Amino acid sequence: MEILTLAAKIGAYALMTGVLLFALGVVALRNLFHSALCLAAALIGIAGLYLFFRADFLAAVQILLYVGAVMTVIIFAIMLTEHLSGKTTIQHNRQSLPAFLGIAALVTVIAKVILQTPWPVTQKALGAHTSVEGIGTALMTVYVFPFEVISVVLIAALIGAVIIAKRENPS
Amino acid sequence: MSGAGCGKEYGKFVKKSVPFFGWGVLCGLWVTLKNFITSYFRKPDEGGIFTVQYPEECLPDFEASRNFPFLVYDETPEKPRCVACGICERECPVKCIHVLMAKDENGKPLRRPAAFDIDYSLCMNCGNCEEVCPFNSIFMDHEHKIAAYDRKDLMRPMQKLLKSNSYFHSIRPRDAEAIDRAIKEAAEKKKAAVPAKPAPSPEAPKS
Amino acid sequence: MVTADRIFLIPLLPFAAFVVNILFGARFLKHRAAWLSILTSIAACVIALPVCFEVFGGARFANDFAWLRINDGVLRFGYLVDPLSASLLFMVVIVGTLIQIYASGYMQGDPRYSRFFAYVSLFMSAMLTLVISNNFILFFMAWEIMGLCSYLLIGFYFQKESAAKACFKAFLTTRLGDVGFLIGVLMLFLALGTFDFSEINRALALGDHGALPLSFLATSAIFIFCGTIGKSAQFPLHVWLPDAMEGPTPVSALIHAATMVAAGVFLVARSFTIFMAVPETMPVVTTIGCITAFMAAFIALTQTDIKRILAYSTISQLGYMVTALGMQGLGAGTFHLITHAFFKALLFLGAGSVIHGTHVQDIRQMGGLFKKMPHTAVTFIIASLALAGVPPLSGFWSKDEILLTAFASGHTLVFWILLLTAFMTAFYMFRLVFITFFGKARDPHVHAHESPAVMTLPLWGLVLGAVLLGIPGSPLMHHWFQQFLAHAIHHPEYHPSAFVMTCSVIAAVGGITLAGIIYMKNTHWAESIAKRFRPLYRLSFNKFYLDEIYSKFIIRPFTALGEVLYRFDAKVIDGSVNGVGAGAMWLGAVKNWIDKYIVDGLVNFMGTLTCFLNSIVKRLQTGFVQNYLLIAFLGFLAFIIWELKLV
Amino acid sequence: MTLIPVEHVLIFSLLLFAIGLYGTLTRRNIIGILISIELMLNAANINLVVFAKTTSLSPETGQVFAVFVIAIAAVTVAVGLAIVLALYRSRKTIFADEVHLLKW
Amino acid sequence: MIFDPVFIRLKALFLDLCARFFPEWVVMLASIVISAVVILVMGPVIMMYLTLLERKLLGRIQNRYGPNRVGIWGLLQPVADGIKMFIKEDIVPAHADKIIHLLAPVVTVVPSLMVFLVVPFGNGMTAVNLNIGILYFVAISSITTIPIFMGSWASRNKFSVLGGMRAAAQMISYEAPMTLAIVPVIMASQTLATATIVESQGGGFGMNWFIFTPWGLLGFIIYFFCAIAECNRPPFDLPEAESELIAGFHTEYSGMKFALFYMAEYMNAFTLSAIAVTLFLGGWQGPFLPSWIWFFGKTFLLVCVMIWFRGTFLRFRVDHLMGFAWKFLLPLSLINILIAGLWFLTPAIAAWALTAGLVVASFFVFVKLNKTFVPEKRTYVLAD
Repeated sequence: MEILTLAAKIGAYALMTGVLLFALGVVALRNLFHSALCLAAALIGIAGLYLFFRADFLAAVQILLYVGAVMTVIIFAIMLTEHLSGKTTIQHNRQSLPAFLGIAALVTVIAKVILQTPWPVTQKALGAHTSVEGIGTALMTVYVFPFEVISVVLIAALIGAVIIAKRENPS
Repeated sequence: MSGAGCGKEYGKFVKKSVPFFGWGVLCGLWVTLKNFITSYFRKPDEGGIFTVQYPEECLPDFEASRNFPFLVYDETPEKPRCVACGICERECPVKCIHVLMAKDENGKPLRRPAAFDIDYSLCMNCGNCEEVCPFNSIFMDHEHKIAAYDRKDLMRPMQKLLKSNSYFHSIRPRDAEAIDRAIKEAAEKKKAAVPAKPAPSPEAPKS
Repeated sequence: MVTADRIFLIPLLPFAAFVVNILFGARFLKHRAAWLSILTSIAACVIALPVCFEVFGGARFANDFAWLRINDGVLRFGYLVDPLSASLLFMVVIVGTLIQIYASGYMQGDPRYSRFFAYVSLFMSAMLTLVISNNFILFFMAWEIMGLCSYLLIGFYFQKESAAKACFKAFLTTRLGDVGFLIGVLMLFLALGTFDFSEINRALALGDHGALPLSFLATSAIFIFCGTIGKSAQFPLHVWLPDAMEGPTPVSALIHAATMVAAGVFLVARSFTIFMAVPETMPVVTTIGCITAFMAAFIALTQTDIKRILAYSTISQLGYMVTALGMQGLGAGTFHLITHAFFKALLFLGAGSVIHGTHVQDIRQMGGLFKKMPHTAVTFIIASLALAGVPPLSGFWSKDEILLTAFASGHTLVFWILLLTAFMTAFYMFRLVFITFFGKARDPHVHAHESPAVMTLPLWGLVLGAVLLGIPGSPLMHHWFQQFLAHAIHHPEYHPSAFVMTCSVIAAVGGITLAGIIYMKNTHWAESIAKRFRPLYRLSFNKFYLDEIYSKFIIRPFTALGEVLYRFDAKVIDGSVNGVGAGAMWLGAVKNWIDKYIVDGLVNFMGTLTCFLNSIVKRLQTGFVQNYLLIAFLGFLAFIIWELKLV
Repeated sequence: MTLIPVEHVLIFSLLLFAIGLYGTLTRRNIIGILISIELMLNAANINLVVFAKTTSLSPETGQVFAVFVIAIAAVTVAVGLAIVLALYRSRKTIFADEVHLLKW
Repeated sequence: MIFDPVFIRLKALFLDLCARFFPEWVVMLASIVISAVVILVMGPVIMMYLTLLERKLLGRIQNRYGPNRVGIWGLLQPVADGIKMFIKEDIVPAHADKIIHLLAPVVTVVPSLMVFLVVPFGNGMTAVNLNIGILYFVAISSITTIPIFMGSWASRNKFSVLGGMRAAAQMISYEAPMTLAIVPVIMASQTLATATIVESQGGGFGMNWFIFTPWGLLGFIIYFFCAIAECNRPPFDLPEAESELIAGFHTEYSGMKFALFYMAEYMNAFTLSAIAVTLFLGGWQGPFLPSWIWFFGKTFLLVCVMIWFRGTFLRFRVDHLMGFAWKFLLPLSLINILIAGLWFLTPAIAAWALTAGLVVASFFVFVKLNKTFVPEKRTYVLAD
C-alpha cells in the first residue's frame, strides 16, 4: 500500500502543479479563448483535488456548474465578442508592475503566516467520505436560510441578466 | 411507390381527429414502424424493399433503352449489314466513329467496312448513328458493364462491335422484327422489279 | 399586546385611503378618488364622534403597545383621548370631512385629482394621529408628516414658479421650528425620562423635575414652543403662511387655517403642564402671541388678495390663542382654537367659492357678488361676523374669553393691544366683505356665478359650527367647556366681566361701522382723494383706497405702518430665515445688495476653492475600475501588514 | 488529507488566489477579469473544504459553503456577462480601461 | 444463473492469479487496468456497431437493406469505415487554431468514455460504484459542450461557429430538464449510486421499475427527449444541420478527427440510453437471462427507439427547440418533482389516481400554455 500512497501523493502534487500552470495560462495567455480553456482545465483539476480531499459531491458540483454551465456561458460571451480577443490587441493594462509587486508582497506575508501557524489537525474527519446525505441535511436544516437566499439571488440574477442583455426595443 | 401510400395513410390518421397533443407524432412513429416491419415480408410493389441487389440481379432493361452502338450482321460476322457509307461517322456529334471502307486490289470500293472503330470513352449514347443509318446496320446496345482499367480498352474494333441479328432480336424484339420485315419487303420489291436499283426502304421503322 | 380597538382605526382609515389613492388613483380610480377619501373620513367621523361624546360625558380612553425596545427602555405608541384631544378630534373630523366634500367639487377636472386626495387623506391621517397620540415621539412623527403634506399641497400646482417657491419656503421655515421642537422634546426626555404625556403630567404634578435643574426644563419648554412658532406661524417665523396661499383653496382652509396651524397651539396646550411647571416661560409665549396678533392684523388692513387677507387674519387669531395660553388661559385658547377653526375654514371655503366663481383673487376686481353668489355671501358674512366677534356668534364668546383672561389676570397692556387688534380685525374683515360682496361689479371681465351644491352645502355645515359652537364656552352654559378642560389640566378661571364684553362688542361694531362708512361710500370720494394723494400711495398703486377719512385719518398712517411691518416681514425676517444674514442687513439699513454681494462672494469663493481643490484631487478618480481595485488591494495589503505587525 | 500537510494546500490555494488577483488587476478584457475572479473564488473554495476537513467542524460545513460560493459565482458570471454583452452592444468595446466615462 | 456473474468470475480468477506472483499494489493496479481496458475497448466497439445498427434500421424504415456487402449482413462495414477514416487525408484549415483544432476531437471522446464508469452493466458489474454516481454522470456529460466549442472555434469557419453556438445553447437548455427529470428517481431510491438505484427497482415481476409509475413515465419521457437532444441526434440535430450548416461544428474535420467526433456522439447515445435504462427501466433486472443480457437488451432497445425517431421526425426549428426545452420540458419536470413528492406522501391507490391525474392535467396545461404562437396571416405583394 505504501507505493499507492506515494502514487496518490505524487498525483496530488502533480494535480496542484497542473492547476497552477493552467491558472498561469489563464492570466498570461493573450488569446482569451485559450485562457478560458485553461480555466476549464484548471477547474477540472480543482475538481480532481476535491476528489482527493474526499469531497466527491463538491467535485461533481464543481464540474457540473463550473465547467458545464459557467464555462459554457463564458465561452459563449467570448465568441460573441470575439474579434476583441484576438492576438493583435494588447491584453494587459499598464498597472502590471505595481500589481505584481503588491501581489508578491501579499503572497510573502500570507505564506509567512501560513508557515508560522501551528495547524490543528483533528483525526476524526480525516479520510472519511463526506456523505451526500450529510450535505443535504446541512443544506435543509442549519443552512436553509442561506440556501433560500441564494435561490432568490439566483432568480434575481437570472431575471436581471436577461433584462440587461436584452436588446432594446427590436422595432 | 410506397412513399405515396405512406402519405395517404398518414393523412388518414391525422385528418380524422387529433385526440391529444402528440398524436401526430405517434402517427408518424406508427407509419415508420409499420414500414420497418413490412420491409421484411412484403414484396417490392406492395410496399416492401424495392432495392435491386445490382450486381447479382438487375431490373430488365426497357426495350428502347440505349447504351452504346453495335453493328448487326445477318448470318456470319463476315457479312455485316454496314456498307461503310460513312454517314454515321459524319453525323456523330462527338466523332467517336471511325469507318474505313474496304477496297479490292484495284482500289474499287467493296461496300463493306475494312475497319469500323467506336471509341466508347467518347460516345455519349445519343443514338444519332442509329437514326441516320440507311442500312439498319448500327443499333444501340443494352450492354452497360463495360468498365475498363485503361482508356484504350474502351476503343472497340469492328470484331467486338459485330453482333448477330439474333442478339438484336433478343434485346429489342419488336424493333428487330419490324426491321426484318422491312428488309424482306424491300428484297421482294427488288425481285419484282429486277431492273430497279435496290434501294433501302424509307419506311424503315425506327424508334 | 395590541388590543383591537376602534380608535386605532381613526387615523388608519384615511391612511388606507392614501395608500390606495397614491398607488391606484391615477390609473384606476380617477374622479372616484375623492369618494374614497371622503368615505374614509366619514367613517373616521362615525368612529370618532361617539368617542368624543363619551369623553364629553366624562370618559377617557387610552391604549398603547410597545413599539420599540431599546435595552430595558420601551417606547410605547398608543392613543390618549382626554378632554383636550377629544375636543380637537371633534373639530378635525368634522371640518376635515366637510372640507373634503367641498374639495371634491372645487378640484373637479384637475389633472392630478387623485393625487390631491391622496395627500389630503395622508394629512387627515397624520392630523388625527397627532391629536390622539399619547407621546411626544408619535406626536412629532405626525407633526412632520403634516409638514410634508403641507409642502406637497402648497406646491400642488408646482408648474407655477411662485407655488414651487412657496412650498419650499414653507417647508424650510417650519423646519426651523421643528428642529427646536425636537431638541425640546429630547431635553424633556433627558429631564424626565419619558415621552408619554400622562407620565409627564403625573411627574410634573408631583413636582418631580427629574435630576436636572428647573432651568433645564424651562429651556426645553422654550424649545418646544419653537415648534409652535414655526407651525402656527408666530412671529418671527410667520412669513411662510401668506405664501402658502399658493396651494389650492381647500388646502388653505384645511391645513393653513383650521387644523395644521392650530396644531402648534395644540402643542402648547398639550405641554401646558410643562409651561405651568416653569411659569417663567409664560411671558415669552404671551409676548410672541401678542406681537403676532397685532402685527398680522395691521398687515391685513392693506392687503388686496382675498386669501392673503385671510392668511394674515389666521396669523393674528393664532397669536390670540397663543397669547391666551401664555396667560395660563388654557380653556380660552383652546376654545378659540376650535371656534376659529370652524369660522376660518368657512371663510376660506367662501373665499374659494368666490375664486371658483370669479376666477380672480384680487378683491379690487370683485364687487357686488352678493346677488350673484347668495349662499357664499351669506355664509361668508356670518363667518366674518363670527371672526369680528359680534355676539352671539361663536367668535364673540371665545374672543371675549381671551380678553377676559388678559383683563382678569392683570395683563392690562396685553388687554388693550388685543382689543385694538379685535377692532382692526373687524375693520379688515368688513372691508373685505364690503368690497367683495357689495357695491358694484368693478371688473366687467369677471362673470361670477354661484358654486355647485357640493361646495355650498359644506359651507352651511360649517355655518352651524360657527354659530353654535360658542355656546358651550359661553356664560350661557356656565363655561362648560373651560370646566371640562379643567378636569384634565388645572388652570385658573375667571368670572365673566361686563366691562370686557362691552369693550369687545364696541371694538367689533366699531370696526364694522368704520369699514362700512369707508367702503360703502367710496365711489364719489374715491376719485378726488385719489388725485390729491396719489404720490403718497405710490407703493399701493391700486385703485381701491380713495376714501377721504380713510386717507386723512386712518389709512395713511395705517398703510405706512402696515407697509413698514410688511416690509419688515418680507425682507428682514424672510432673509434671516433663508440664512443670508438678515440681521446684518437690517442693521446695515437698506443696502441689501452689498450684503448679498459679500455673502454671495463668500459662497462663490468657497465654490471656487472647492473646485480648485477638486481639480487636484479628481485625478485620483480615473474611471478605470481595475485601478480602484488595485488601490483597494494595496490598502488591504497595508492593513494586513499593519495588523500582523510585520513592519 | 492525511497525505498532504495542510500548509501545502494552503500555499497552493494562496498561489492560485494570487494568480487570479493578478489577472483581475491586469487583464484588460472584462471577460478576462471575470475569468480571473473565478480563479480567486476557487482558491477560497479549496480553503473552505480544507479547513472544514482539518478542524473540528463537521466536514459538511465547508462543502455547503463551497456550494454556496459556486452558486454565487454562477450568478456573478451571468450578470457580469450580461453587462459585458450590453456594453459591447452599446460601446463596441469590452476593455475595462476603455470604459472610463464614470469620472470627474 | 451460471452465466450471470461470468465476467466477474473471470476477473476475480485473473486477479487471484496475479496475487500469487505480484505484490498487492500490482493486483489493485491490474484490477483498475482491466476495468479500464474493458471500457476502452467496449466503447468504440459499441460505437462501431451502433453505426451499423443505425444504418440497417434506417434502411429498413426507408424500405432499403442498408449496408450488407462487407462481410455477412454487412458486419464488417464499420471496420471498413474505420479503415477508410484512418487513411483519409487530415485537413487542417489554414487559419485554424492548430492545437485546439487537434485537441477538440480528443477531448470530446474523454467524457463519453468516462461516463461508462458508473454504468451498471449487470449485477455487480459497475466499474466504480461511486456514491454520487448519477451526479457524476450529469456532471461529466455536461463537459461535452466545451470540446464542441473548441472544435467549432478553432475551425475559423462561420458554419462551425454557428453550429458550436447552437450546440452549446441546446445542451445547456436540455441539461436542466434532464437533471430535474432524474430527481424523482433519486427521491424514490434514496441514493445517488447507480447500482443501488437499479437494486431498488428489483422484484415484483418488473412492476417495480420506475417507469411504471406516473411520475416515472413522465420523467422517462422528459429524460429521453433531453437525452436525444444532448447527443445531438435527430430531431434535435441542429448543431450539425446539413441543409443549413453543412456539417455544423465538425465541418472542417476529416479523417480520424471526424471519426472521433462521431464516436463520441454514438457513445453518448449509448450511455444516455444506458442511464435511462438504469434509472427508469430497471437496469439489469429481469428474469431467466443473465443480468448483462437484460441490460444490453434494454439499452439497445432504447437506442433502436432513438434510431426510429431519427427515421421518423423532422428537424426542429431553432426557436421551437429552445421553446420546447424552456417552456414545456422544464416546467413539466418541475411539476414532476412535485408529483413524485405527492406520490410518496399519499397511500397507494390514492397516489395512483392523484398522480396520474396530475401528470395528465399538467401535460395538457403546458400544451395549452405553449400554444400561444399563432403566426399572422401574411400577404405577399408579389402574389397579388
